[in-house]
Amino acid sequence: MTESDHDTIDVDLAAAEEAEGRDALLLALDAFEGPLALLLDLARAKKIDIAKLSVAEIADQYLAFIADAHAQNMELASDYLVMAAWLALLKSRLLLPKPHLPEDEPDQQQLADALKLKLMRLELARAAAKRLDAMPQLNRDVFLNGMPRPTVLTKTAAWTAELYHLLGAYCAERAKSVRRRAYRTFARRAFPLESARRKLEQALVNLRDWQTINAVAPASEAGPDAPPVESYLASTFGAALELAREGKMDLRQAEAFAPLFVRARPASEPAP
Amino acid sequence: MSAEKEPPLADAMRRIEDAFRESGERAREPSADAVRAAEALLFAGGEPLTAKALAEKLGPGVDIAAVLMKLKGDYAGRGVQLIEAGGAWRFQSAPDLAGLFAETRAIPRKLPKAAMETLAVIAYHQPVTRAEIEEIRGVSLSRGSMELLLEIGWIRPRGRRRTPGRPLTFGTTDAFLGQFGLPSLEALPGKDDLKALGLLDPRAAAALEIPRPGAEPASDEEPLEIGDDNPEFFRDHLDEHGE
Amino acid sequence: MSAEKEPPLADAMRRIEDAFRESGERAREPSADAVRAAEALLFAGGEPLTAKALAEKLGPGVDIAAVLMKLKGDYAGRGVQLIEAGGAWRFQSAPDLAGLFAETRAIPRKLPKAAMETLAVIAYHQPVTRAEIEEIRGVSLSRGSMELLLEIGWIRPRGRRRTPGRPLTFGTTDAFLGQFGLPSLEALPGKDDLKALGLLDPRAAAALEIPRPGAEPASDEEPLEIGDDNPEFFRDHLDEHGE
Repeated sequence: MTESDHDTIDVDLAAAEEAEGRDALLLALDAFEGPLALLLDLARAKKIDIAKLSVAEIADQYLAFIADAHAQNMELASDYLVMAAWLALLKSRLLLPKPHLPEDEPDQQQLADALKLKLMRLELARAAAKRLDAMPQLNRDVFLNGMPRPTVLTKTAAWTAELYHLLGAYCAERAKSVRRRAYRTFARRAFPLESARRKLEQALVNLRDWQTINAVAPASEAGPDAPPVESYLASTFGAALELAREGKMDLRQAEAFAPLFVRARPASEPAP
Repeated sequence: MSAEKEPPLADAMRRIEDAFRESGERAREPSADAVRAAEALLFAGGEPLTAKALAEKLGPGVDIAAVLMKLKGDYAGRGVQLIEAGGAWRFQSAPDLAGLFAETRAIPRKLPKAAMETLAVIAYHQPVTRAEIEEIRGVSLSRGSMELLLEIGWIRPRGRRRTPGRPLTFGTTDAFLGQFGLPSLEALPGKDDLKALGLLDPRAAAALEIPRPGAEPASDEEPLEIGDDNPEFFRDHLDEHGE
Repeated sequence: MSAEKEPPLADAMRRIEDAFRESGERAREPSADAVRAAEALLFAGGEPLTAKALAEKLGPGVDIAAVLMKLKGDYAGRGVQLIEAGGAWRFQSAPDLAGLFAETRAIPRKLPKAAMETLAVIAYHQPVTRAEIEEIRGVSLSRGSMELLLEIGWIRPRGRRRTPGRPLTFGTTDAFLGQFGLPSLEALPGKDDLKALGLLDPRAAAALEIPRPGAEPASDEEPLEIGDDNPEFFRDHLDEHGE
């Protein structure tokens, strides 16, 4: 069922009932959910007071409606046919003298009354639905502020810490200091490169001829804190490379691992 | 004190309330500051607020009921009104001015008639089972109506009937109350209102008992347990009964 | 209202008002219906409305200026006011109530590890200078940790060491005690407690001196004088030592 079906029926039903009688009911087949609603609408259309409803009369109308629908080759839901059969049975019983019924079967009059009560309850539900729909509804009849001022949320940090973690952090820090003391690493001492360069620059004046670098390197000092012997040679070699780059010195080596010779670069000669 | 079975706290609260009422203190005009603040929050904020949420915003020592009553009175008859709906307070345009917005607002989808009737039955007869709704409406329920109402959030499963099969019972939500501007279920129009509006045949009314729905669990109803209200579950359950 | 610094537009409106008043007939009270309608439209319309747009909505024969002035007057001093901004009219919360629409939410955050270590050293070794903290921790302090701890208020400068340069000494605050649930500094666990808690292994414990911190000034510590604890000052001081 589509939205437009509902709309059509909502708007048209009452007027159509008044004007067209059965045609309106046929049209209504799509919209009605079931026979009870149809019964109620039949009663309304004929202005029958449902409190004084004659089941016989309403049954006649209902059966006529079903017959008409058949005549027009309309497909009827089984609910409609069950109701038709039930109404026919009820009407025939009501017309006949009171038969003797088994104890557990309800009396015809009781069934008719129950039907009336059902119709009244449905009537009530429909009245309530109408009343509800007529109430002022949000965004249909009443509206909220169209330009609300939103609340601005500012987040601040609430710093948290627990004592256990504080103590843990402290113990870890202190334990670290113990380890630092226990495994002290020694700083490896070396003959400073700056000193080697200074010494080499001083020696440069007397270095007209090639000399081995070992002869130029300063002698190692004595003492427990003195740098190791090889560091004098290494630093002097480093300083020699620097001076060579600056064009103040030449280096020469015949082959790999052969003795390394150094001399001051003669003023007239360009770099090799 | 010894004979009473009430929890001592509730008892103390009642005594304090009584004391206030007697001393006339609660009838005192609320402070202008509190009224202004509540007005700004409700009017400019645009969100419905519960009295409790408002009280929290306004701080202690504010008689929130008096503030709300004062504001409601101030706006009575104006183009904007203060109402309580579904447990929360809100400012809204006056209902009689709906026509002013006809052009600017998209017309909301109208609920199909069958769904509206189903909603009315649930609203008035809650807690009510699916079978009971069918009994009252005289037709087997098409699944669409219930699903639509659940989807909009106007109805909810609220418990189970203590009968064989333990069927789900349905009721309305706060969103339903908010939609129709009802402070509570007690405010649903009763028999007299329906009669007065010509919606109910007087004789039919006399013969019928219009139920007064309640939010409290019925005597034969088990409230749903937490975790029991998975929407998927209800969808499945509804399917079983569907055509 | 009149004493406030008003925008020029309000001034213009006042002139119009005065003109209305003088001309007698036009200063007539606007109809209640028009005022209600304007109020509802301005409230729920969803956008600020120009006087012209309002006039179109309210239909001919409505003195829109009179309606707006009446509404503006009705709301003067309330928690919501009607204002004109950018040529259009709208309701907004009173400026003095802006605080109602601001909410600060504190998000719990764990103290960073470096700050926690610094805090622990300060707690146990107070009064302690920045240089001493670095010596104990064996690393140079990042400025962030000290600043954060000062900002949270868990540490404070408490004096100056009577040594060359008179460096600041730091200690913990009452807020620190509160955070960690300690009644006093004496309640900080000592060496045996730490060992019993399994936090300090026996070999480290044997090699370490765990101080028992106190709130009293140390013998070589000068308490800070009043006025000496300007936070800006400390911030600057910390900067000097920062990397």
